[in-house]
Amino acid sequence: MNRYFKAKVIENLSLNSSHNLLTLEPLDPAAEPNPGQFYMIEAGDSYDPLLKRPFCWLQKTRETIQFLFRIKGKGTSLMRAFKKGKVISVIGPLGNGYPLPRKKRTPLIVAGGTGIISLFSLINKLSHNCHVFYGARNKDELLLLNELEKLGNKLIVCTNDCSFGKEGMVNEVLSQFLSANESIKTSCLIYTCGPKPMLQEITSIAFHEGIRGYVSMEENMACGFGACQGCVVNTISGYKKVCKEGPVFPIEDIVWT
Amino acid sequence: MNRYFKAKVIENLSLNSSHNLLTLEPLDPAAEPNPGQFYMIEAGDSYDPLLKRPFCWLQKTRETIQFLFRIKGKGTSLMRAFKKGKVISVIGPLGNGYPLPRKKRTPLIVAGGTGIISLFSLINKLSHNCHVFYGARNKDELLLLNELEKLGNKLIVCTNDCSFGKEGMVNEVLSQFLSANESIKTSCLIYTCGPKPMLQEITSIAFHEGIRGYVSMEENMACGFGACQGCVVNTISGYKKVCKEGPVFPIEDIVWT
Amino acid sequence: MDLAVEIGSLKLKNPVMTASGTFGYGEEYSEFLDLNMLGAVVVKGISLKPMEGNPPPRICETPCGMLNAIGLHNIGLKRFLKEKLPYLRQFDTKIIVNILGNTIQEYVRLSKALDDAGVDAIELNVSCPNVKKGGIIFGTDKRALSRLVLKVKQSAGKRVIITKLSPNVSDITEFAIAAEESGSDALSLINTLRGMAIDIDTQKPKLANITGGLSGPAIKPIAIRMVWEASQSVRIPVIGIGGIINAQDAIEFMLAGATAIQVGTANFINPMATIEIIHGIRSYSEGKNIDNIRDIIGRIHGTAGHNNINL
Amino acid sequence: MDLAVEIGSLKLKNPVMTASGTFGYGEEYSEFLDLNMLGAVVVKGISLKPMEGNPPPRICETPCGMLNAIGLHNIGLKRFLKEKLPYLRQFDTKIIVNILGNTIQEYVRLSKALDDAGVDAIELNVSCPNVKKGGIIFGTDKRALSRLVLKVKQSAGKRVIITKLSPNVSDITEFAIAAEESGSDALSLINTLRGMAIDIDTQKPKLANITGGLSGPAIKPIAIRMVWEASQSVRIPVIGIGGIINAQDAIEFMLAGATAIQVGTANFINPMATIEIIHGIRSYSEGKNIDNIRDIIGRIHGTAGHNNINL
Ligand SMILES: Cc1cc2nc3c(=O)[nH]c(=O)nc-3n(C[C@H](O)[C@H](O)[C@H](O)COP(=O)(O)OP(=O)(O)OC[C@H]3O[C@@H](n4cnc5c(N)ncnc54)[C@H](O)[C@@H]3O)c2cc1C
Ligand SMILES: Cc1cc2nc3c(=O)[nH]c(=O)nc-3n(C[C@H](O)[C@H](O)[C@H](O)COP(=O)(O)OP(=O)(O)OC[C@H]3O[C@@H](n4cnc5c(N)ncnc54)[C@H](O)[C@@H]3O)c2cc1C
Ligand SMILES: Cc1cc2nc3c(=O)[nH]c(=O)nc-3n(C[C@H](O)[C@H](O)[C@H](O)COP(=O)(O)O)c2cc1C
Ligand SMILES: Cc1cc2nc3c(=O)[nH]c(=O)nc-3n(C[C@H](O)[C@H](O)[C@H](O)COP(=O)(O)O)c2cc1C
Ligand code: FES
Ligand code: FES
Repeated sequence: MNRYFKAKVIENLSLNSSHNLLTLEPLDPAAEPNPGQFYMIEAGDSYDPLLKRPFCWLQKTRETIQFLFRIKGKGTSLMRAFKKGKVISVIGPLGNGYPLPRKKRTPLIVAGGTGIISLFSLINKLSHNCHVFYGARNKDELLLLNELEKLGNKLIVCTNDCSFGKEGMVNEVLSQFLSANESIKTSCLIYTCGPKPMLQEITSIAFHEGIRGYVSMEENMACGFGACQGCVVNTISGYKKVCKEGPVFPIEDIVWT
Repeated sequence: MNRYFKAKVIENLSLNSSHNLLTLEPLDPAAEPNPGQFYMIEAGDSYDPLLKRPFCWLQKTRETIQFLFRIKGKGTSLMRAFKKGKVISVIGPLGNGYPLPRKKRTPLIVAGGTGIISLFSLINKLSHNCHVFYGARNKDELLLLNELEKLGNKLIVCTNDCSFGKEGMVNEVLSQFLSANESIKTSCLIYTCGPKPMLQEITSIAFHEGIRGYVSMEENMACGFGACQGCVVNTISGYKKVCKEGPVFPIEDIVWT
Repeated sequence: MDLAVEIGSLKLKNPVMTASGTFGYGEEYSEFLDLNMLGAVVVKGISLKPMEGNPPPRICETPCGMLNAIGLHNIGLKRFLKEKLPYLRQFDTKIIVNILGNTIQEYVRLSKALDDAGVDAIELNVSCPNVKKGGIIFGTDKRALSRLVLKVKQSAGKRVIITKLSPNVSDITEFAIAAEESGSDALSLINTLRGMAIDIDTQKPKLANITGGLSGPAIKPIAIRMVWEASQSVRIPVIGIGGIINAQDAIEFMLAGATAIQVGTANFINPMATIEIIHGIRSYSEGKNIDNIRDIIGRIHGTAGHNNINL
Repeated sequence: MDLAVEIGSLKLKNPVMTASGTFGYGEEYSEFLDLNMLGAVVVKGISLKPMEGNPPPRICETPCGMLNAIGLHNIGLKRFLKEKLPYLRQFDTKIIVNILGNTIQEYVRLSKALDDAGVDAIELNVSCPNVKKGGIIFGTDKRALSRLVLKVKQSAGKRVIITKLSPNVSDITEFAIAAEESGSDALSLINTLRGMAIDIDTQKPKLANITGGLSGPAIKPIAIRMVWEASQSVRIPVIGIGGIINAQDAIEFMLAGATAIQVGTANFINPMATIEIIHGIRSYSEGKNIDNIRDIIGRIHGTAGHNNINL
């Protein structure tokens, strides 16, 4: 199957001033994605912006793929203006995605900010068999709350400014949880995605507590399918491509700088 | 008054596969244009395409300015996708426009292809006091036929393939008319706009028949208001800027190459 | 918020100027903006005698840029002094005159006359790619450039002399250093890059002159790199030019090492671009708690120890 | 409709190749297109030893272009021959290996090994702007370039040798002539232009390497001009590269004088770009009643009498 395909915009819903929910209908047969995989999406009608943008899939039906994106710069601003019926080109699913845990492991899902988008498809798949820790700067930045609650997981939400849920950073909340649940440490597995400083904190928690886990990384991308070598991160075994060997890496493999 | 203004798309009607009627509402006070003047219109949302595109105005109400454009390349293809409500930046009215004839002169309006768009506002102003010669490649390329008929001028339409009106080129039709109406030659004035080869033919007719007139020229433009020196045409008194000293020139002034 | 910067002895109220050839003689923009607000106006390149320029088509669009082969169409020194300078003098802004000649002698005569006329600074265009026997040799020949700058400085020494460098070279720092050592008070860069476009339908070049100068956002990364290299290799101020459309672009140049910037092609698309850039620089500084815009010049982080002079 | 072209003794079924560093080792694209359809595959630059490349971020977007500072991250000669070449050999297309070294000796050893391995042609990357002690000196020093080409030709003389020129020079024709006179069978141009971008929010360069190579549509006008100049100054075939996204761009290069073309950055945006370009060239030729694509090479009208060699 050719992962380069055309897709039609079915809906492009503005969730709030900085986030949109985009529903695409692939016009060519499209492969089934795994949780944590992503797509490269064409953002404009000209050579500016030139490159496609990487986005994780949120939900998939037989007919459509759904994305949730944050309006950040040039590309996503143009994407916000996508109208129903527009046809764009897309590449995907790309990358490795999250490996599913073995039966006995309890997944601890730790999401910071838009990191929740990447992890949502995983949570969805794992169903209520996991603990979800989700932090954002403030209430307005919290995404997918209703959906997460519906999934019926153990959900702990926190905001830096205490405008919703617990106060504090998601790494602090995770630490507290682990202190209170010593026994879980030997049987849990971390899945995390979010801003770099947070990921570093989670990594060091994982290291100190002896917990294994997976982290989904972000890097600037030109191709998304391993051809340009542009998207590397440093790992204990050298530079690895986020788009192909990642975006998900064993948490202990990343060399943070 | 500042001729750089923002305008909102009120309507963008597809007339046929290659022409759109665009209605803009200026959001800042906009000056009244003269027949034959033009506007520079922003075509895209990014730096590609970079430059604004020049278009003559077609009709003006107190609230709106209307344009008729042909889909040609990058910019006009993007303009075709303009949706209602979109806000773009515009500069105009620009250029000199057609000087109105003195009372006793009978205007002969000679339009080839999209040249009719430039001349339409003039015909509208002159009302039924003129002869209109309008040629196009074929019936499908004829624009504004109903409107022209409504204006009640002496209208002669021709198509190269004889799919509508007379057969032949508009310069041939003009020649025939002049042969049949010898007396008009001393009291008429030509206004013409269209493809270069046609304009050259009209110029040579005017020269041989001793008729004076005006021609509206096209050149690539960067600014539209006299700053870049990019848009010159060669005239008997040297290079002149189409955007400022034109687009309308005395027909006898142009040096054709 | 202090936006003032200095180009040699020239004090500008803010770092935003217009780039030569894109702002006419100032008049063309007076309906769109208040010229008093600009740091400086740099006028279209002036030669001793009026020049007709190249035949049309003279411009064409390219991806995120444009090619021009105006061919230095200008009204000549005499008419400039008589018809255009008095107009510009009304405004509280600095007047910088961009000049070009075929010989050192021509540059010298132009500089003397402009010095006498009391313009604020003279910018030497040594890099226009569109004229066959034009200044181009000075732009790509270090020794010719040195001689030119030296002679101009000798004859119009009171005036601030800005040397505008050509980007069509392997190593911009050699030219930057040559101009500095010959006494140039400042550098401006970049002029346009030589380019070409062909209409595949007619199979003809899109410009009558065949090649032209590439400007616009497309060239910004090259300009930023050259400004960074040049500003690190000389002590005189560097004026950044190339693809500046908005305040973000202007700040990028200042971080790279530019003391001031010139806005070119952007003026065509948005005749109020310069004013919006001035406002945008102010907001940026306020947002970052910068009291003095001079504090950001060359303050790019994370480049310590990098030897930018070697390729 | 005959699309075949010749690069020295190398016969290509059509003029469309992939540009080095943008097509991996071919495999990465096999799900998107049939490699058998391509004129040639040019693989990522190979060095004697594997190279780690530069730290991230390695790429960033610019207006109509991108900067890259991959730093020639590659698996090295040995693994290439063992792991990648056999895969490519399955296809009915030509295999061109782009190589780079720090010394002439390294280029010679690479060429010998690749000659022995029977690749179809060797492309000398003398212009990568991202490696400190890399091939760059050869790209901007005529004499060094001549020596390099001469030595490589002597040691791998059977193979078609293509010299890939750097655009970061004042006069491309000098380098074109130097390569031809030293025995190069063909030229390819352009490699990327050196550029830089700064994040004004963090005030850091957008690339860890500070500068990188600019590619994409932004550079096309410069590339077209250089291909036109180079092709008029030498007799050997010129391969056009730089911002080719679609068939129109490819044809523009051929009209300017390119015998074949390479598609680079476009592969990232549209992995089927090369195939669409082949189809587009065919339609264009049919529309213009051109029986043989070779008939359009350098057939730009209206340039007679123009002396393109002088700046
Ligand atoms: C594997 C992966 C999955 C992602 N999934 C999502 C998602 O589901 N929802 C979402 O909102 N965002 C996601 N992102 C981030 C998203 O790709 C960027 O926010 C987006 O590319 C910004 O584009 P822009 O043009 O608006 O910003 P600009 O800053 O104008 O972009 C300039 C360039 O930088 C790149 N860039 C900017 N930010 C990032 C970033 N964080 N990661 C990678 N490249 C970046 C752009 O792609 C572009 O090439 C993901 C990133 C990666 C790597
Ligand atoms: C004074 C004037 C008035 C005009 N009025 C009208 C009008 O009312 N309706 C209409 O349909 N067309 C009009 N045109 C032509 C119109 O400007 C072009 O068709 C349009 O610019 C094409 O843009 P594009 O991006 O689609 O084409 P592209 O070919 O992609 O454009 C590339 C570049 O060439 C320029 N260009 C291409 N064709 C022309 C042309 N014929 N004249 C000037 N520049 C050109 C573009 O502006 C752009 O800068 C007018 C032109 C001029 C000079
Ligand atoms: C139409 C046009 C005319 C120009 N004329 C001159 C000139 O007379 N003298 C000069 O030094 N530079 C001239 N330039 C170069 C600009 O001053 C500037 O260096 C270049 O365009 C890059 O900046 P930009 O990308 O902001 O346009 C001209 C540029 C354009 C586009
Ligand atoms: C990510 C990337 C990697 C590249 N790697 C190489 C390389 O290894 N060797 C080389 O000669 N050129 C390399 N190039 C240059 C391209 O082959 C080509 O010359 C350049 O990108 C211009 O063409 P384009 O605009 O079509 O991309 C690379 C370019 C890019 C974008
Ligand atoms: S984005 Fe190109 S290799 Fe990962
Ligand atoms: S378009 Fe700039 S002077 Fe006419």
